[in-house]
Amino acid sequence: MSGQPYRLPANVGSGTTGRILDRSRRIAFSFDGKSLSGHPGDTVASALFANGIRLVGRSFKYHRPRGVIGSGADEPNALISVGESGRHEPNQRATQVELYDGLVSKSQNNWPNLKFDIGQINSKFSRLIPAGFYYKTFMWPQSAWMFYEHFIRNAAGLGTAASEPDPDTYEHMHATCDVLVVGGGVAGLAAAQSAAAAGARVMVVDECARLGGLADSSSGLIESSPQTEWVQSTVSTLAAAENVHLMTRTIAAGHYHHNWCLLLERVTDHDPSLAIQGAPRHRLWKVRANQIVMATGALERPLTFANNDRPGVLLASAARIYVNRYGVSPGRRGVVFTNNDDAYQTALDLTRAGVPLARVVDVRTDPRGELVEEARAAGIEVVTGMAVTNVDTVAAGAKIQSVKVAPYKAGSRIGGREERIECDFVAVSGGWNPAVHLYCHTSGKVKFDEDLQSFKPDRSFDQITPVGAANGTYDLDGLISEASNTGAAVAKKAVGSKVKRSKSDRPLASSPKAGKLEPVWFVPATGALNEGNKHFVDFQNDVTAADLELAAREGYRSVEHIKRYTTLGMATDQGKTSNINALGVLTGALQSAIPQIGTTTFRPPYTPISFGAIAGTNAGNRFLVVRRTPPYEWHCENRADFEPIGQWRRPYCYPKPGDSRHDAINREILSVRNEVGLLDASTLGKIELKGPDAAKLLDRVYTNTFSTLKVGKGRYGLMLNEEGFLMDDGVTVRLADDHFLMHTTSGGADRIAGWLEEWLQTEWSDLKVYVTPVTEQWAQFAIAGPNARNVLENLDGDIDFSADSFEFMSMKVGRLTGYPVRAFRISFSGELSYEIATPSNFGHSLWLALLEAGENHGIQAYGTEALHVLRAEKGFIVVGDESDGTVTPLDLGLGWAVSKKKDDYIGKRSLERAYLAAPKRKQLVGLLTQDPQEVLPDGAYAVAELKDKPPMEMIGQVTSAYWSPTVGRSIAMALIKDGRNRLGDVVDFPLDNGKVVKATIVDPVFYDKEGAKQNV
Amino acid sequence: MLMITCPVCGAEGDETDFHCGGQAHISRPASTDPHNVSDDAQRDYLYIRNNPKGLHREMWMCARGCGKWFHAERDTVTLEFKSYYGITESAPPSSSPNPAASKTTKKKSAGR
Amino acid sequence: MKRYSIFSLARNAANYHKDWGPVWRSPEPKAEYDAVIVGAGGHGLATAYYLAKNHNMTNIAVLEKGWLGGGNTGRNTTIIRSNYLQDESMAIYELARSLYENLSQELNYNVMFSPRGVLMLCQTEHELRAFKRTSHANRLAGTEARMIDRAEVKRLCPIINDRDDCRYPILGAYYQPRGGTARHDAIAWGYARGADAMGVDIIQNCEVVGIDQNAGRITGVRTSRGEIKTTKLAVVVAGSTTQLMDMAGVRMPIESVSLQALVSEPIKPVIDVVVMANTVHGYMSQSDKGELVIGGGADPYNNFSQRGSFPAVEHTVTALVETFPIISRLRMLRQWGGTVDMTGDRSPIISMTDIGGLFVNCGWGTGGFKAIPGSGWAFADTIANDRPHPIAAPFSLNRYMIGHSIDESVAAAVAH
Amino acid sequence: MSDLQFRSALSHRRDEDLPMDLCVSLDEVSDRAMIDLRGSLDDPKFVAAATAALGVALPAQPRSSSVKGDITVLWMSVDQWLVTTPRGSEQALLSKLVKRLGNTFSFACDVSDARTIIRVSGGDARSVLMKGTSVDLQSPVVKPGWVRRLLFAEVAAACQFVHSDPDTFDVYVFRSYADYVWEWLLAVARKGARVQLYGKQEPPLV
Repeated sequence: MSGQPYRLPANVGSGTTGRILDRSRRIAFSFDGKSLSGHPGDTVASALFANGIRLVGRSFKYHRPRGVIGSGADEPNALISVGESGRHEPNQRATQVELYDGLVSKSQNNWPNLKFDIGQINSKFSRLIPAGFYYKTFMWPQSAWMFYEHFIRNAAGLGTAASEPDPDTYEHMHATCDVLVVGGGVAGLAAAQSAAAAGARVMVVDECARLGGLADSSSGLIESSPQTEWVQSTVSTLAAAENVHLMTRTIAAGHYHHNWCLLLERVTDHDPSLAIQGAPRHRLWKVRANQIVMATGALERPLTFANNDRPGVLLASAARIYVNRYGVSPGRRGVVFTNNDDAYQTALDLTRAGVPLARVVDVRTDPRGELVEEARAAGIEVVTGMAVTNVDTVAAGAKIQSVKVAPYKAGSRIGGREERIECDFVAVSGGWNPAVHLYCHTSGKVKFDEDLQSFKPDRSFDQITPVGAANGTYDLDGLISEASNTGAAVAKKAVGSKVKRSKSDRPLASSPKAGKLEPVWFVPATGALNEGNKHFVDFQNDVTAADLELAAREGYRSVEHIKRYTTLGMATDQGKTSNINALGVLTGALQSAIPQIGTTTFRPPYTPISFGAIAGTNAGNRFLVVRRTPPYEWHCENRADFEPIGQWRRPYCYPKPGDSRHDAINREILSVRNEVGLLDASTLGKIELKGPDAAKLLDRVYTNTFSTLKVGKGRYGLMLNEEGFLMDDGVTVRLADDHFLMHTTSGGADRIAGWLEEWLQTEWSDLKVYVTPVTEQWAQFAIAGPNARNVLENLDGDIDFSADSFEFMSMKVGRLTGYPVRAFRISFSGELSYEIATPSNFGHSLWLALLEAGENHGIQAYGTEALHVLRAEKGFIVVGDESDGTVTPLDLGLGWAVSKKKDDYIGKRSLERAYLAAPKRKQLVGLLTQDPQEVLPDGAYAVAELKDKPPMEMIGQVTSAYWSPTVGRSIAMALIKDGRNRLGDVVDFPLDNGKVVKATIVDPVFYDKEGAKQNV
Repeated sequence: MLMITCPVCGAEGDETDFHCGGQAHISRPASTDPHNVSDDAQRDYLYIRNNPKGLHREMWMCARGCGKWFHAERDTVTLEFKSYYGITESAPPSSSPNPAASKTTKKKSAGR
Repeated sequence: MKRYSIFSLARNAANYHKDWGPVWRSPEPKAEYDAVIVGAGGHGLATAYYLAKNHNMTNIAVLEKGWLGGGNTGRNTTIIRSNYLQDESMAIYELARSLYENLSQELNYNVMFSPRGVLMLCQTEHELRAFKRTSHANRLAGTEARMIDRAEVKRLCPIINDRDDCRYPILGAYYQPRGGTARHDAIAWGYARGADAMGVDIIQNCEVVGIDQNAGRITGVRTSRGEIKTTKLAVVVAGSTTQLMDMAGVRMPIESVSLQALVSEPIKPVIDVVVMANTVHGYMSQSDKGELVIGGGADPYNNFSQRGSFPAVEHTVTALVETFPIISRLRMLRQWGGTVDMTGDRSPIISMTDIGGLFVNCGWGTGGFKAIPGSGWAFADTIANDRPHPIAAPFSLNRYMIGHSIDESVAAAVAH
Repeated sequence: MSDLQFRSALSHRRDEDLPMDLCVSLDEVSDRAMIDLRGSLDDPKFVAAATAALGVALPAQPRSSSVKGDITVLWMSVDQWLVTTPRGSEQALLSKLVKRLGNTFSFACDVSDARTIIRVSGGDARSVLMKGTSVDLQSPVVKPGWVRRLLFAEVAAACQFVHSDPDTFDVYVFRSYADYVWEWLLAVARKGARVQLYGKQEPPLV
């Protein structure tokens, strides 16, 4: 046992010492750089105990030395960081971290080291820093808060974040079950067994690596055998069943509305080597459960006495779990301090394992339960009507030397003779709190139970059924009966099973009869004053009984105020050990009973869950969907500089080697103006509408009229929302009398299709129109420039592209170099221009064919930025640039596209509202800067009158501004108040560098006003 | 997480499979009388909402199933769905509407 | 009111802090007040404070159904900024932000206003253009904020993912250096203490069950603790606005939805600034306690449950793991929901009504906390003078009639 | 047609070696053409015309499909079906449909290139797909012929259970999303990440 001085021999006493330990193997690990060893089965906490390490961390505020208190999820003190570099993870509960070979762990919140932490100085000044002290100070001088705060921030926090990105993966999993059993202890297994027998699909989850809960550390027999034997056989039966799924290392993190549960499965934390085979570190389960059985057990409460936070004070249940399960002794000599019978189990187990016990100190004057009698019979010294009042320590508070014990009477000061008992650990029990967290996440209400002196589910909430200790049922036979009946009943609810049950379908159990608990919320220290002795309630956040009393005294009387003022229950353990004790302390301070004080709301998750798991598979290159157009690989191969547009990635421009973005854009623009360019416009929204009322629908969704459009022709349309603001635009083509093809903006494709469906289904269900989005069916390319026709005519095909045959704003269907195409003669650049659509799987090939055909005509691919400049030169708007959701078509000078004849279209009535119909609104104009080289910044504002400094009245803003290589100067479009009446005026744009750009208001068409270029 | 069953196609799913379209039975004045819509009526149509604490009639769409819209009655406090009915059906009489909202608890489109 | 200072703290330490008295009284409601404010959240308490301080109205009461500061004031992610696009929004949020600057001194209660800087990332060309526009507008309105490039973003926030090859590379950010955070509970507590000291009755656990009016004017309220007469009634009850205004027969352009938020476990400082990433939908800052404070989206349906739900949280956390890769192994400690009132244009309502003496302040949606001082200031002035304060005027109910929406979502998908 | 260069959505990944440690097999099915068919089951003329043109009845039951010869008809909505047919035969079938449907209120639209089909096959196919969708693929209703539109990996998709032994699903995704979904499947389908939900299992430790 060398190196593990506190390891107990195997199978002492009742034969369970170190039950789960594989003593044949040793595991090496480190803590704060020190090499240590443990065994498979150990947690870091049990291994540290075995190695005699009691000081494991420093508290949040006072930096007091702290040791392990618990054995599971409720641990407030033993927070460590585990792993290195990208795998470094802070704030892990040592009680739940399973040991693996090479595990590196470190203590937290101390500097330079755990033993000589400089932060301990806070403890010396603790009187100056009671609850809420920061609200009262650090206010002078006014500018200094950031200075103080810097130090406060550095002192706060617990562990540190990783320095590198996380190399591990995560994933999600969905599941549906009839019955979800949360908790794999005796109650959970009994419920699962009867639910499965009734034919339900059952999932059982437990946060531990093993099932069985406290079966190995509780008294009582099932079918006359130790509980673990029944657990073993039940688990085997359930594992063999087709309709059962058992999960360990999985917490039920949250319960949400409609019985939707979030589970976190820790897949590789206990064995990181699994990741090499592709296992995710964590798997987040989203479970739809028809019924939930909550068998989450109970959490033991500590007792509130002076210096109850010293390393060596631990929960009574934890003490026996360390002995029974891990074969380690919590110390050399202990005292058990209790107000209930359960802690006697600890006294018995410790004594059986040969751990010396000085005394059981029981506040009750006449405890009479069966375990008490058993302990007395075993020769354990029990003192009654007494309490542990204080703890004496050495090693700067890190090691217990003795405790003080004195006669205790609730509500009065400690009097009488005080005794010192030498010991180095104290196992405490203040009773048990049902773990109702999950029950409360959604809407479950709890009620106060006088016997338990705690809250338990009030059962009025039918989505989750609590059983066993979680329901306040502790007697073993009653617990099994309740769980077993519940399992069958909820299975019946879920699957309507008709399986008959009899009483003999459940195992019979027996357990010692327990005596009554006596509530103890505060044990005063001896002497004249309690002051100066800290009685901790919330260990992790260093909230003492005095802090709670101070909050109450200052008028923070609502339990939520007290919680927020003192930070009670807001630490990483979310108050699992502190909530009820705090309410108990407040009964004195507020002079009211616990049920009247009430409890705070439990929030998900039950224990913290990793952000990585929440993100799941959607990380790195799978973070968000990327949509690719058919010639995507060509764009990549040709050095496209992509930009994200919605979910799409589109080429912004195609820089050649040595090109800047600016060079590339200018080259692309000029190639369109002078020769020919090719644009991948596949992202353009395409929606087909068919049916006898298709034209009628279009007349209602567009501001202009489509019923008059001739077959084979297209028309530009504007779509408003019901508030009258411009929402989308595009060219719609009539394919047949009852058949149209609508083009939308790239970003609007899905939205507009959904919008049309909504109107058709919810408002105009009498209209006969089918709407089919076909964006993805077609690759679509714009071929624009004086040579566009030549390029197309270079290719074999049956479409006549000549000016006479193929008019502007018309479309033809045919073949081009063999590919089936829809050709549209439309122009967004003002040049001679066609858009060619072909089924997407031919898109890449047609793209290549067009480039090849255009090679001798100087063809170049152009990107979205050239597209934007080209259209701006022509004064064409882009929805989202010139409009921003507050702009009407009239503001944009598009009144010609707004019908005055139609009775109704979407947005028509809203356009008549006073503010929208007002004169002198901001109107779209062009701007020419006085210095032609000066390009106005995007979004720059014009002012009514220049002043030395702000504020200045703003009269409008630049919506688009570019260097136009075509006209050889800067151009801009802007929305300016009453702009159309101000043509020729010069307006001022004060910039952030102090410069003022002067620009003349002009018509927004900068190039080829007559439209000669596109009509050739 | 809301669990929803589409009354049109029977698909069951959670709220990520459906789309909430907000309050149901809002009448669109322009659809019925385009020449005579007051500013008040247009404001009510665009902005005024029932927003009850309790039973609420809504439009939902089976976004990942059949793509159809339907009506639902849902409690906005417990979030329970109380009933589903067709998108062209008027509100079921079984449940009591929010009294303050009675003037707009009409079908979204008159004449259906 | 006992003044707070390091000296008073030291003096009280000597006696183990036994001499501190209550920060506010727990008065019984009087039969009549000059004005009654319903709702003791930040906005209601600030309104009371400024009514007393700026307008000398001290015979007033604030009625609260539960406990003061228990609604969205205590549930939000504490971000303070004023870099809004529309003139009207800029004005009220900048008034609020500037009042925050010395609120601790004014209230003699440390509200921990911490102007650590707010960064709004630009992750698409469109977003970049939109924020450039906002920056020009803010500068000319006198709000201090500026565009910064990726290198400066990285300098201000070293944990940010600044790779070129990620899904939405950072193109820059819009940076408001004097934006930041404050301690949310302290805002409510500080205003409550200040108002109480001037004689305002803050009456907790007092639910309004009816509103009385006569001839088109307010005459009083009925409460769970009896009838109270008043001629001025101000409703400031985010999450219950519709219900309260229904009592007066005023229908509101409001829908209540649940906004989701969460915090991580506390860690040592990793991020000094507030970062908002609107393209991917997430924002994050770190509290003085060390928790990463994260805002999620709102659930897309009416919801009064005040409970956490998961889809919005998942969406946000996924975005933030991408934006700040080192948080992957940190953990969500706690999530919750708050009921927020959303208006048709997502901007607030500070308004008189058709009923004489009835005032309403609501509809702050996801952005109410940052506005508290400005909202209280302008609303108090409106109540005291029976006419809209110039900053409140654009936020009147009448704007829905004439179509004068104040829509902040127009330029970019700006989350609050 | 034969000399036209056809490139399916995932053709650029065809030459890639799949990782050896996948627990399912993944393939692109690119030889199916598709027609989106709209019409009302309440209109006997439409039903008769569609049935005659397709040679198989339209599946009226939600989430079902019908097959005859080369033609499969997937239920998409109460008034919408996705007809799949071997590539090359779609124009003839479409013409037949259009002719038969005549002036009934209906719409048949060639959408052959709008989607691609990813075939996921193997004993773990259900659980691999359930990593990306909340639909319960282990429900007994998921039998051969079962079809459902769903959200998979945050992408709108349709899923058809083709046959069991081994379990084989066809996942229909819009073309532009195909590469993303493929990547996503590669990430969750590794053997080390296998999930066995329900069924006999190794008993956990006690």
